Amino acid sequence: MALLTDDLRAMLDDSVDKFIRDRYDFHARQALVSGQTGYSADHWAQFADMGWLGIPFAEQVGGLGGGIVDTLGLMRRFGRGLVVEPYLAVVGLAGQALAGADDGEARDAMLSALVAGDVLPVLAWEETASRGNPAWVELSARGDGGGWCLDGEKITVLNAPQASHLVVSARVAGQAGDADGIELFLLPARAEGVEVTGFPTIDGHRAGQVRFQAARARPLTFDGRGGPLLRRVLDQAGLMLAAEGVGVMESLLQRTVDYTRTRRQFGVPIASFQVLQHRMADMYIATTQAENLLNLTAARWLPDGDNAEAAAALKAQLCVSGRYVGQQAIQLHGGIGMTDELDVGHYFKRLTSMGLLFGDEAWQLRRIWQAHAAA
Amino acid sequence: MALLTDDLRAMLDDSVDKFIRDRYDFHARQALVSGQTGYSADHWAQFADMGWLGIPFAEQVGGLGGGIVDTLGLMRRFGRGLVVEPYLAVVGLAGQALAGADDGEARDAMLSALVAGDVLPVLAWEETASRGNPAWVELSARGDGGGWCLDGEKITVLNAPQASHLVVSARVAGQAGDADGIELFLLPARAEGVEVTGFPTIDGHRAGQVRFQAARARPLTFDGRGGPLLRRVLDQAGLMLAAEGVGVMESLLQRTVDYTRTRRQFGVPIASFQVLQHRMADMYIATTQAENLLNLTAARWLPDGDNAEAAAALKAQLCVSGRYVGQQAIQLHGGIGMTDELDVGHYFKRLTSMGLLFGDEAWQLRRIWQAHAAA
Amino acid sequence: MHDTIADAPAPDDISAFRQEVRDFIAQAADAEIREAGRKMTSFFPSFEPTMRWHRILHRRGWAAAPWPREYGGPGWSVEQQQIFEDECRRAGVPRLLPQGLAMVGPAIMKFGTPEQKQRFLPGIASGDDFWAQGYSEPNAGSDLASLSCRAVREGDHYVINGSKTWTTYAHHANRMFLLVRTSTEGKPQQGISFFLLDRLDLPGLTIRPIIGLDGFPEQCDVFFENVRVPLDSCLGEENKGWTVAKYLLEYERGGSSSFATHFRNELDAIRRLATSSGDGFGGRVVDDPVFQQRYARLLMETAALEATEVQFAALEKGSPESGPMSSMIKITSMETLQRITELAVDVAGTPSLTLQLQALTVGSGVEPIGPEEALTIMPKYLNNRAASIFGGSNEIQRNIIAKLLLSR
Amino acid sequence: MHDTIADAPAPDDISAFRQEVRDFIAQAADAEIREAGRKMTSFFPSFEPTMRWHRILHRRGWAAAPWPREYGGPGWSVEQQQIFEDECRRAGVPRLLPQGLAMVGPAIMKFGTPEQKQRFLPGIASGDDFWAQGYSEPNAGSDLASLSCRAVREGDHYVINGSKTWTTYAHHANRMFLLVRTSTEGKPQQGISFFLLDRLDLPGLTIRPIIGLDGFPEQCDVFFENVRVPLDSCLGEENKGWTVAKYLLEYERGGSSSFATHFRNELDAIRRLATSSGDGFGGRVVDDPVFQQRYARLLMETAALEATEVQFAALEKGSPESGPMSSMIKITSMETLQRITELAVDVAGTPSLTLQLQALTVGSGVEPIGPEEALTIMPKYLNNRAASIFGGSNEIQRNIIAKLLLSR
Repeated sequence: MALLTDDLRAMLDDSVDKFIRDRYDFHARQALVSGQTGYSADHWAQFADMGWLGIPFAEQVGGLGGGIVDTLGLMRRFGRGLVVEPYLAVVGLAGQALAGADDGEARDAMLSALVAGDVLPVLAWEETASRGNPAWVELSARGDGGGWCLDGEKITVLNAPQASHLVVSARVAGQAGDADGIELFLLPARAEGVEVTGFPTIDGHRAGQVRFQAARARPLTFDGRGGPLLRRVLDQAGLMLAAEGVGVMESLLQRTVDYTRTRRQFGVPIASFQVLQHRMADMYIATTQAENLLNLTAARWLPDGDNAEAAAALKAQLCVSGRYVGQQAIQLHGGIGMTDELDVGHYFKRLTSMGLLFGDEAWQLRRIWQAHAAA
Repeated sequence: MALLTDDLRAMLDDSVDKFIRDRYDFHARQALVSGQTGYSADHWAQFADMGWLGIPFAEQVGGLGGGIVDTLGLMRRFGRGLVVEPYLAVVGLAGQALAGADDGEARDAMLSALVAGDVLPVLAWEETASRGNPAWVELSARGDGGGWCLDGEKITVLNAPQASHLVVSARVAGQAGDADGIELFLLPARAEGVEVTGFPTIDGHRAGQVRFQAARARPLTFDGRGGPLLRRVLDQAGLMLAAEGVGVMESLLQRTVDYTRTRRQFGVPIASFQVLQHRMADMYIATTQAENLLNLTAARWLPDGDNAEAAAALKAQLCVSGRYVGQQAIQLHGGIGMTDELDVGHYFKRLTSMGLLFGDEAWQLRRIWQAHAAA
Repeated sequence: MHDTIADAPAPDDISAFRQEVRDFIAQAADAEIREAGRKMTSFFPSFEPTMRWHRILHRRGWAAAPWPREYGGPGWSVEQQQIFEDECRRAGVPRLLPQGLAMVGPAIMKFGTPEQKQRFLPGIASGDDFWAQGYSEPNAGSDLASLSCRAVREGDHYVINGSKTWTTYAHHANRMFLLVRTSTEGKPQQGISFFLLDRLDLPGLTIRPIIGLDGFPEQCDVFFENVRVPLDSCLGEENKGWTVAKYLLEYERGGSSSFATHFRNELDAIRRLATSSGDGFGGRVVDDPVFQQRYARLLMETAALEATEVQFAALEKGSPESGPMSSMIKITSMETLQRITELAVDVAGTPSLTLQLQALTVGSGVEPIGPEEALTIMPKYLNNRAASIFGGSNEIQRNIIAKLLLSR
Repeated sequence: MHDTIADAPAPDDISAFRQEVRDFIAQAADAEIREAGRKMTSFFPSFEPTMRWHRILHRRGWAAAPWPREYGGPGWSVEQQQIFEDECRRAGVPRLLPQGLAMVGPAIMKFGTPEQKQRFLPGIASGDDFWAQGYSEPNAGSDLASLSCRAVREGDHYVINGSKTWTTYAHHANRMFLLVRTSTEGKPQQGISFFLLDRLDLPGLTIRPIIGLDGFPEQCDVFFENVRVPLDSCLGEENKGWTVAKYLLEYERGGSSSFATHFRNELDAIRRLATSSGDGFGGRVVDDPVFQQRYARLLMETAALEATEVQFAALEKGSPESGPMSSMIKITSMETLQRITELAVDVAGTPSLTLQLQALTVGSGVEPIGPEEALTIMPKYLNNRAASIFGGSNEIQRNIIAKLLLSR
């Protein structure tokens, strides 16, 4: 359910459209991708100025007081523009984790700075053996009188090399796999005992492996509330990812339709071949299925409730639709789709990433079954 | 591996071709299907006269001394003709079980009569909870001094209503699921304590449920050799079924190609639509995959060895190819393919049956994995 | 999101309404009617008990649920209609046959003369009449524009020659609507008229049931040999029947019915069967992760379908999305349905191969062989092969989508 | 079944031969050559170490395994060639680049003049020359007959204008074979000539590497601007290049190589990775029945592919089945390969998203981030999207099959 007014959302969407149009053509995007930092600090400051960083946060921290559903218009447009700024990681993942934190002081301080564009916290939750399971936490937090120490490793931490802070899921009790005994912790990304191995990812984003050795951190949650919060945050992030994915898919569909209309083979536009027409019809169907399911899921989203089955279905649909649309966009573009020079391949690679992030198709289907069988 | 000479096999194949051509047009077949017995005793006598019933049996029982691979030419042609005579059940299932029996006397007597066309033994192995697993035997055999008594139930016993004898897998020791403790037994189909509930099947064949209550039966195997024999027999039957399936698929492909060449829509033959052309190309591929795998599997078949992985792969391919070719044949024929009047629907239904008999696709894939992981 | 609900009543009224519907069905639907619901194996339930149920509902005023009050509808809100449909499904009563209520009825409301409305609508609403649909021809399946069944004016009559096929339950019908060629000039779509026949016992009219893959007659061939019908048989103008047919096709394709709800019921039934089915190793099929994945995938497809149905219902009439989305609903719903029936067959295993014409016949009193839940599985699988053929094949639907995509 | 083995040696000789091959590879293939094999992520291994391995094999007389002895082949039986290939795969050395050995080499043997054979074949066999293949053009991908790169006679030279694309490793090549239009009369296939260029450092000839989805340059654009080449550049007759190209296409499409063996190796690697990968619940992916089903399905597809390869190899030349079956091999092998790479990505999970250009570069000495086995998984997935595009797209292959089916 959206919390902001229709007018405000429309205004936000327009401002994002304008930004993409004016500042984010493919070449500008590729310059960011191959640059040192992998994103533009100027852009980020602009995001703050436009209020985008504050969409789903309370007014008391400078936010617009919206919910996660209110970010979907922006995310969809970010998908169309293949935006590489760490919005999903900072606002969607770490930001939402912070917004749900028990430690009100840390929460408000961090979120105020986040909304102002002054900090870039990111979320470190995935581990080598966790696949999609946020409860598979081996990284441990030990209390030693005055504070807490983290030991362990996280992988595929989105935007870790660019982060100012890390929000980390850690086990304070029980064993890996237990739903209980997980809390979230906050620490600066350059704190002692933290080693970030950053790398680019295939989709032009950045991520990192992060090792913690006796790294001192501040608890954000208490009494085992970290685990449920983390699950909620990941479901929300899946919703944002789906919106971005729909933006990617509609771009690919449009580009493919346009390309097949102009590309000629055997003396005719290849769009005149029925097999390719049906392929594009199926791309339309796949895209529209994801879009409609996104809209319905968003409309029925419970800000504080259990969205597990709906979130899993949406993410599974994103995996299925994204794989089909991405692969067929390449196939219908032929060789040119295989090159770094054309945006099509980059859209495809972004969809490929999306398929794996926060649990792949098989993982989501498993969650659907579990939620369904439990109902 | 084939055991008969190429010349003899070619002669047999020719004789089957001639039989189908002269005696087995679609209307003749449908008359048998809707008749009382569901097959033709005259045909069966002819099968005996032509030596077909003896192909995979030793010369000492009147057979031709061939192996199961030598029946494949016949089975393929039976597929083309949609033959409903119980060749697979009698020669392939019960006959092969008898041929592997430890009780030489019963074996030779039954097989001599089988080859002469005087008895119709069939194999009862499947149970309610067994799915594809021949080791899931709950039906029990108890020895009581002079003999053995069977108690339990078998389902989907192919051609049970037409049978003169039943070859039955029964548990003499252990629990359902144990590979050991299974023997095969022989008894007349109308013996006391045997109740056959016969029915037609969707593919124009006949089958039955069989209940055994203190039914006296003669053991065919000893010392736990029944289980391994049964597995071998089912693998062989899968090979025969695949040959029949290839015959069905090539018929459907040919009919579909012919139909789309003559059927017109929007002023042109529907074969001119590229989407249908590709569909037929995929039908060709599916058919040819099954055909080639059948041939390679047959060439490498170990008459007395373990063919489990190869047999499972072939049956899985039959399931996959058969489903695709059958469904697309209906789709490309449109409404007319949905009618009882055209043979296409009957070929489709035969493929549908084949998909389920002796373990479905998921079952075969599980077996492939098991055999592969064990290797 | 657009709001799809008009005139929404208060929540209390809604739950009272639901209870009222539930109570009525509970007392009014007899065993044979429920049996007809249980034994549905295609889109068309058994004729006699279904029409009886239609007449029972009519007496309560509920047969023509989406119809305006002036034509005999109950005047329900969309939400009430949805509740009524939900409760019918829950109770397992057969869906009423659509040819009258959902097809020719709405067409008559839109294109009929006052005289035609008065003459035909009451019998449709009451279930006293049953209408057969005469669209397809032996040589014009998905290509309606090429139909050749023709009507020629001779004095105060038309004389019809030609034939129709895939005419559901024509052997039970007393009325028929059909497309006939009344002119060969202009484009093929022009020169088609939409006829209403008020009787079928006409000289020269022959009906021949067609046996389907499942062994039952459901469709029919209808042959016309110099069949004379009065000049007022046209619905709408002569030679403008294509307009009526297109209106109906849109109606049929998008449908107002919720496939998603239906599919969830079908999936529930599969889950129950999987719960009582052995996996061959002493376990249950329902616990097999491979089964669970296929099942969850179909739940996902159903969720996406529901979302598309909601979106489609919220579209403005004539919105540019309504064309491709209506074709999309036809494609995805029918392909998901086919996959659902495939899964059911795989769960049921070889017992689904048993041909049980008698046990499937409503009122036969014959017990099924094997598990009762498996009885309808194979007929559903077989019959639903037609789901991607009839009503404009899925190939045609993909052509439509592509055409719209490429013309943007 | 036809026997595919000619001149089969005795079993003892065979196992001695296998041992000889194994021993040689063990001592001759250095670490960097093996690294090039391990880090193959497309059909084309890293250029430098692969050519070095080519030259090492040549010194042993084994580089041109299927070639006749007169042109520098070892004179092996089919079985020996198979053993050699098996052992190379087992040892993980890179496959030799096919442009010379398997493409232009055989074409020169078949169509070349004695002078051309003598001039070109030794350098191909030895690995001293590397040939680029100039077929595709920006506006003629799968539609070779429409190519427009043209050569016009001017005195004792041809003058070439136009461009070629998807020219693998042209930036490493010193020679090139290409199709050029030498006449515009007759059908489009007529008027095409097959040229052999013995040097690429010609005025007006520019080579521009194309970065692929995986971030590496493998293909190139090649531009010709008034490039002058001698009149004896034609292989076969002028304007008859289509005959040569068709011969090569058949050669390439059917292939003599066994995809099935390659796929089994890829599947083995996936299984190893699944064995060391957690399933998120403390178990291993390899024990997940859903993984096992996908894997087994690919084993099945691979078995069917092997069967088709065997059948194809046994077909008589010019058999009516060889056309459709060669297209079928292209389609099924490439689609199975794509599914294999998909499964690998799913097993590897998010670590496969890491872009590791340096670690993938042979000889860089840079350690991979994350599990070593996952390093090549994503590049393979990305690069193999081209498997259904290049060499005649799978759509073209299905057109070919359908045409043959419908012409029977």
